[in-house]
Amino acid sequence: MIYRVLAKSYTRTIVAALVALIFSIAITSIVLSVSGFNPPSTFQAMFEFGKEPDSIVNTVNRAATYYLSALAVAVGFRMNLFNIGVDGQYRLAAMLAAAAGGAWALPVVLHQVVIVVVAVVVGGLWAAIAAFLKVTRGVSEVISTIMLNFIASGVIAFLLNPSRLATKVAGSNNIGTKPISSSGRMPGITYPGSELKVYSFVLVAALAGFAFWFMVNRTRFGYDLRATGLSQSAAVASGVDAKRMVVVAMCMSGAIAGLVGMPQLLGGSYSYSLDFPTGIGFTGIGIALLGRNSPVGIAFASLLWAFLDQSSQILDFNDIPKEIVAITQAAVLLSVVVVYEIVNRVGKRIDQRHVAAQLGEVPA
Amino acid sequence: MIEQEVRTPAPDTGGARPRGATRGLVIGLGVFVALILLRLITGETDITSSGTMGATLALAVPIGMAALGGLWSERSGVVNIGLEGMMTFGTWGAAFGAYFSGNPWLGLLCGVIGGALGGLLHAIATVTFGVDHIVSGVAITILAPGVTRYLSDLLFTDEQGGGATQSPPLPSFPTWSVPGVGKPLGSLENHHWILISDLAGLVRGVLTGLSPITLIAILLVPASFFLLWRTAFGLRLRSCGENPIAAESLGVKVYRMKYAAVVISGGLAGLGGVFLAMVASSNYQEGQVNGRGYIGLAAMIFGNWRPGMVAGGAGLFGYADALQLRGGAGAVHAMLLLIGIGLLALAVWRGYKGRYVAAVISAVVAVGVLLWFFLTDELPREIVTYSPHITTLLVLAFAAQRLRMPAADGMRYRKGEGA
Amino acid sequence: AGCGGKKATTGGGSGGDGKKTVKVGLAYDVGGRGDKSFNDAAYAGLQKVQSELKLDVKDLEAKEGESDNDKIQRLDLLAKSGYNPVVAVGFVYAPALAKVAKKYPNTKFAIVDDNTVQLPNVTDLLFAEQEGSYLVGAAAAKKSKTGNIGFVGGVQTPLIKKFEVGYIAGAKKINPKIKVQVKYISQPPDFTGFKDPAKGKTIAQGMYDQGADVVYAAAGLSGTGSLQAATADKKWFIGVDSDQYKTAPADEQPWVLTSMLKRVDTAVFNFVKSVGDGTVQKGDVRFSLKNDGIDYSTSNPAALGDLPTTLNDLKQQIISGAITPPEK
Amino acid sequence: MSTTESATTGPAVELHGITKRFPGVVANHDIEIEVAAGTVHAIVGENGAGKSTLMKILYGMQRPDEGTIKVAGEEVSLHSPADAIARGIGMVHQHFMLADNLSVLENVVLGAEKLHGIGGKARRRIEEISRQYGLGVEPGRLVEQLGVGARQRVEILKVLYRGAKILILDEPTAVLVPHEVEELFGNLRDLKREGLTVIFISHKLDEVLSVADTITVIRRGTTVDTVRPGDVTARQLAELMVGSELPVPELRESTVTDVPVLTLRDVTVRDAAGRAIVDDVSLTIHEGEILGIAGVEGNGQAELVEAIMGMLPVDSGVISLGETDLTGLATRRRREAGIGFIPEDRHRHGLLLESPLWENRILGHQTRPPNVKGGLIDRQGARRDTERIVREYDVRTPGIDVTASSLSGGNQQKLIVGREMSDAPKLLIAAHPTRGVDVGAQSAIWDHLRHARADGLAVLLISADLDELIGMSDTLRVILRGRLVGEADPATTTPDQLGSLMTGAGEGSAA
Ligand SMILES: Nc1ncnc2c1ncn2[C@@H]1O[C@H](COP(=O)(O)OP(=O)(O)OP(=O)(O)O)[C@@H](O)[C@H]1O
Ligand SMILES: Nc1ncnc2c1ncn2[C@@H]1O[C@H](COP(=O)(O)OP(=O)(O)OP(=O)(O)O)[C@@H](O)[C@H]1O
Ligand SMILES: [Mg+2]
Ligand SMILES: [Mg+2]
Repeated sequence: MIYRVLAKSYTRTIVAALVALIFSIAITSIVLSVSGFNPPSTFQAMFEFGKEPDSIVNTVNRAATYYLSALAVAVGFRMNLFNIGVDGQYRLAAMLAAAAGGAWALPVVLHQVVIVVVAVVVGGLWAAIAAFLKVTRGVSEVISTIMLNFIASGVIAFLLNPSRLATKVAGSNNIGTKPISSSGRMPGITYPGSELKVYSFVLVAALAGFAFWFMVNRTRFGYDLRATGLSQSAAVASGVDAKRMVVVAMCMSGAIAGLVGMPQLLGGSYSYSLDFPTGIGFTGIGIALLGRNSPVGIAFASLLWAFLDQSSQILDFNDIPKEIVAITQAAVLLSVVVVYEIVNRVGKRIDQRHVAAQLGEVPA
Repeated sequence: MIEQEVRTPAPDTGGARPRGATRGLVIGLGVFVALILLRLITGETDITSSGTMGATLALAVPIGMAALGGLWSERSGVVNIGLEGMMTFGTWGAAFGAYFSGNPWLGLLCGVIGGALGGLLHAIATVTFGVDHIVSGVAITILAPGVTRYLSDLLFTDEQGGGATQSPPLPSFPTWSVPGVGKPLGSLENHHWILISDLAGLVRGVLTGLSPITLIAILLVPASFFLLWRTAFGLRLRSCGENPIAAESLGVKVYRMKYAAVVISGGLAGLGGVFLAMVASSNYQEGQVNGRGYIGLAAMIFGNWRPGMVAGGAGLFGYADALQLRGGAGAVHAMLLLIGIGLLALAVWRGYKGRYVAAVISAVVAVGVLLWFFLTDELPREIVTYSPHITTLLVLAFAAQRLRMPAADGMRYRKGEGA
Repeated sequence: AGCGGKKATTGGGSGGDGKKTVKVGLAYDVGGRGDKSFNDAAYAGLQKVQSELKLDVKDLEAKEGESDNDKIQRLDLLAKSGYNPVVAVGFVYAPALAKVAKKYPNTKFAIVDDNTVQLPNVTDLLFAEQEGSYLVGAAAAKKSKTGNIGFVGGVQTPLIKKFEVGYIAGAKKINPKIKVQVKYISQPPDFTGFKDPAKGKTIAQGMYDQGADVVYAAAGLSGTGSLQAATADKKWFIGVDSDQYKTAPADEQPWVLTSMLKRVDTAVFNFVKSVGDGTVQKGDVRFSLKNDGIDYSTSNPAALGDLPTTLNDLKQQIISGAITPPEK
Repeated sequence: MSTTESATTGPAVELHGITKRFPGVVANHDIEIEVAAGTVHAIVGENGAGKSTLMKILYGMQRPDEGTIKVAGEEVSLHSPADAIARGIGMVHQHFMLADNLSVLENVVLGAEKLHGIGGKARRRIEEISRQYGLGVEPGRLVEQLGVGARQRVEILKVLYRGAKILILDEPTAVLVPHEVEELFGNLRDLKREGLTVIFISHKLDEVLSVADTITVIRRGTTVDTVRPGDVTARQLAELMVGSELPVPELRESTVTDVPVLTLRDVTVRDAAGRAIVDDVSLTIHEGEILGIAGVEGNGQAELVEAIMGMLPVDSGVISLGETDLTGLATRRRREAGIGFIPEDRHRHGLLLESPLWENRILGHQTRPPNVKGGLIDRQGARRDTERIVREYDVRTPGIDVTASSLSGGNQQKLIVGREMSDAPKLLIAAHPTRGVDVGAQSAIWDHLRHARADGLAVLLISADLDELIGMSDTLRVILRGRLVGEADPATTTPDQLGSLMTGAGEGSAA
């Protein structure tokens, strides 16, 4: 019974996620009540607003970006490699990809492919710096990737200059790369009832999720990756080259990070300018943790996160600080790791007891 | 910090090393002499001016408090990358306490409590529930800006000068200078005499215009050393970071020690936050911490988990930042010379030690850096802004392998499940 | 809580016009209320709208690093909920406004610091910051005894560059040999330079140490740090956007020489008023010395002394076109 | 049941009806022991019988589910080691409980700072105790610089420093060389004379018989008998422990050929400080040969194995498998060349505890069928082969989808043995293949080794169990401080002779 429920790791994940969700809604309600707001009507307003067509489009678009970011983080997390540098990687990648896309006019498809490839390569190379430092110099990737985030800002600032890769937009105080011509853009998908378009890069994100799943669960490399995450010492003894794993996983993570800016770049802004979104890499960390580093879990987590971000917009109109959802998000995140830890421990104990019982080894 | 088992050469543990304090002093002196020489060669007087030294101190305090916080936590075996978030709680707490009471000291108290609460959360997650330390730290760093913005929106928007992203102006601490130091040293400094003026700059910069928080922060360094290395409490705490199972077997309450360490860690980070909100500026600002918690962690690693060295690390980053903010591209450009010569020396040393490949690599990089120095007059401003971060990376790349973190740092430890 | 605590309808309101009550919406740039300069000026305009025109207002804050979608959402919500007119503060709203304004042709929009959106229902509120900066540059040069002055920029964007260029030109007009130290706190896309008083302070301190005796900070909230440095060193400080003499603590006030006023408040108020009057102007509305949209403050006469004589003279020359301060 | 010799004092410790359950295991069940004051009381039992658990309960590290504990006649409730220490109980653990990066002084005073502080006074007290018992401990040294024997003495000093009246020693001799054991026993007798009570756990029955006053035997978590050393022989004691006839490791006829499989030429491995941990080792193992390596733990066996597996870089020398030079190859290439590996620490190096059995089947064999097809994992193939291993190696499990962590240690070990015997290895490295495994599993594993040997497998056997080594090896080599110092003929050598070789007492060759 309970054993059956907790036997499978995905059911454990679901149980943990549900408990955590309930817990964080409770926390949110308490915070709302203490601040003098009415929780049910707050949630109701969010829900009503969140299900409008425009909101749905925005939620999906947002979620696609989050999804890619979380996938990038998850590749590393799967082997206990902490790539905190997705943020810098995607920004630098998007900037250079935008510059490349704006500089050359290429035939349709080829144009998009070139832009995406540039992004992937740049993201991977930027991450490779951290991998290199870790493998050869023993520098913790946590610190090095954080520093590389800052340094990426410097590099972007250096390049995003009218005398280098940027152009000044006439009449505006913005600067950005030369807009990508229409051959390089990805047309959006119409959603009934909304004038907004769903980014077609959403499909690429889904594809990336599938590829991630396939890679982790079906390939030899994925097996090595998971083994390293579960027990580095056992993996090394089994013939996994730990240094090579670090380099490959880090570069792969960076390459996926390179995709993070693409939905926005190819489907919305067509240029990298001063107002290109930042901070998605950090959101990705939270979402990866929430989704337990699995592609399906991350999909749900990014939709939830995006939904909260989106639907909270209405709260300002009700004079409720919309940052309340940041509390919900953090609560869900912290509680999901804690609850998962507990569920897992209980599950394991039940497992052991079950095995012993089946084998009749437990003396009265 | 979390070092995966990628095999890197183990730290040298030879017994005949100078003791930490002496070693720190020697290094400090060496650096200072190098800076003096650099000033003479390049003529960039700002390299050792009192202004730079004062700014170094001001910029080093928050980093140093984060680093010291990290040290406390990691000495007990809990990795704390949530320092950034705890500092954020500190900045907000300071604003809350100081603004609503009108008393800066209550701001100090609330800021420290704010950070300590962040620490408590981290302790609950990692110690009681066995959550991975990095995971919990990241979660707290995500939590902090959300909570503080929510609270600001509730409490500060209707106050004059406040908003969702900032507090109204806060009452400030009095500042204090060692009497009789400012004037005479100032004139000495302006002569730009070798050593004397440099020393005058250093002393004057460090001894004038001090806020109480700066003083507290400075005192916390020896205090931490004393508490951790000279008291029974400290021994117990450190034993949890080295071998919690052994500690447990000797009756040490490991959970309690870890809780204490992580809460103190948060409190120290919170103090760094108080400094940012109330001394470095005069109000709470969203995003004020701006990565200083992470740089603090780097300073802690650089300082090999020892308070004196950690303070030195914070000083180094503070100095890099002061130089780039004040002197800008010119002074930082001068630093290239120092780096180049340093690398050249390293190359010679490695050659002498018979590590020829490493020597050649160092030599090539050194020549590159020196060429860069001689062929340019300035570094790109955009890059100079990030020189503290680049310094961090470089320093770690050259120092990380010689460092020794607490043996059980980052380990999940569960009571009664030991060997 | 939002401004004034007025209840507003949640989504689903019918598009824009036809309503009797006029409600004014305003969306801030990053930094938001309390930045003591640009956004605060917009807020001041809004407050005036509320108190003098007795209109309902709603102001919404932006989030650091948000995407265009968030901005679209914000403007869309305002328009959809019947706010008309809607003011977008800052050039970052341009792409978002282009989309939203098209969707709500009956809602009047205004955007500050941008004229890339050319639609019949969009008014572009533009400022000649270089003119005001020119004047305070001249003031700095006149006031300086050392022949050395400083400029602290918040973030190195083209907009802030305009302040720098105008300032230097004004200073050189008075003293061609003057030395101007220029420093920016952060580089785009890192916008923290507008809200890092600690760095504003360190940089200004560095400038004073290097011999400057007047520093002009076009750095949003970071300027408050620069003013602290000025007070500590007993040197001069020049504020930006709002009159910083008025928001400074009493002990710092004497060191605020003047402020370059960018009357976003006037712009916002006039725009709202014109919508009410039906005299709304589409396209570019330029604010400059000529129409008092740009000015310098004289709230610290003790510090200014006889400077206004010179400054007013220059001002007349600029208005008459005899002098054209450079923009870049 | 006679338990005391001095009728004047009551028992120092009484354990009644102690029961302790772990998930899936009952570690202790209705334990009854009385330990007389001023005696050395030995507790013996198989691996996993529950000895350590019982001692941890007595030391307050674990709480019994049922039962009572009396110390000096008074019923106590021990919530933590601190409680036990307060009652005068001290424990030296099976695995060292020392912080490497702290000094000896710090390790000793930790938790007992109230006694003499942490400064000069404590230092003097330590030097005093060290002198008194001839322990030769220097308080200022870092523990990581100490050898195994010295660490053991620090552990004992730790307990004495706290003024313990009741000492628990959990397998203190496992890592000691014989003369160190003798010294330790001398110390124990001194302690006893001063009225201290010693509870002593060991697998080495001759030691037990020589030093103990009373012996309690534990089997499968419960006390089966308490005897006096004069009344039993080692063999009888052993059979009490296992409850049946002992399985005997032995090889029948020789299958050794002259085809070399593994050849090591002058292999040297150095640690970071440049010391040779494996020093100039040369050896050859032929088809059908089991080569046993005897040595006290920590003399380079583990490093030798890691060097052969490619997990540790070799400083100089050549390792080859048949004609293939392995020296520069990665671990994976070496495994592919035909090396099977039963690691010493199965949890660290042999298993993914959180993964199902069939995924563990793939570990170390990620590149070979039936686990993979091309670059992809062949789930069906791996599952089918796991079923085979479970069947052929009698792994007791409800299925191949349970996680490895839910199996008992012995069954985990059988899974590993089965896995490493798959894919037709040419060479098997077996490090402590029967450690922590029950008697039945033990003989099964030996059978498998014998069969494989008959089929031409070459085996490098490393074990701390001298009977196993002597019984299962065709050739015996002795390792001491990283060097192969001697050779013994398993047909004629006795554990005693081997033991003295291992300690360097009789360097050279023994008959
Ligand atoms: N913390 C624990 N959790 C689960 N099971 C445990 C734990 N500790 C011990 N066990 C189980 O309890 C049983 C007794 O273990 P214990 O360590 O007491 O044996 P032992 O007699 O000391 O063996 P050895 O001779 O190998 O030291 C073993 O079967 C082991 O699996
Ligand atoms: N914390 C634990 N959780 C689950 N099972 C455990 C735990 N600790 C020990 N065990 C089980 O107990 C068995 C024996 O544990 P023990 O610590 O005595 O190691 P061992 O393999 O017997 O080594 P040694 O012979 O050196 O004592 C292990 O194989 C494992 O199955
Ligand atoms: Mg055991
Ligand atoms: Mg044991």
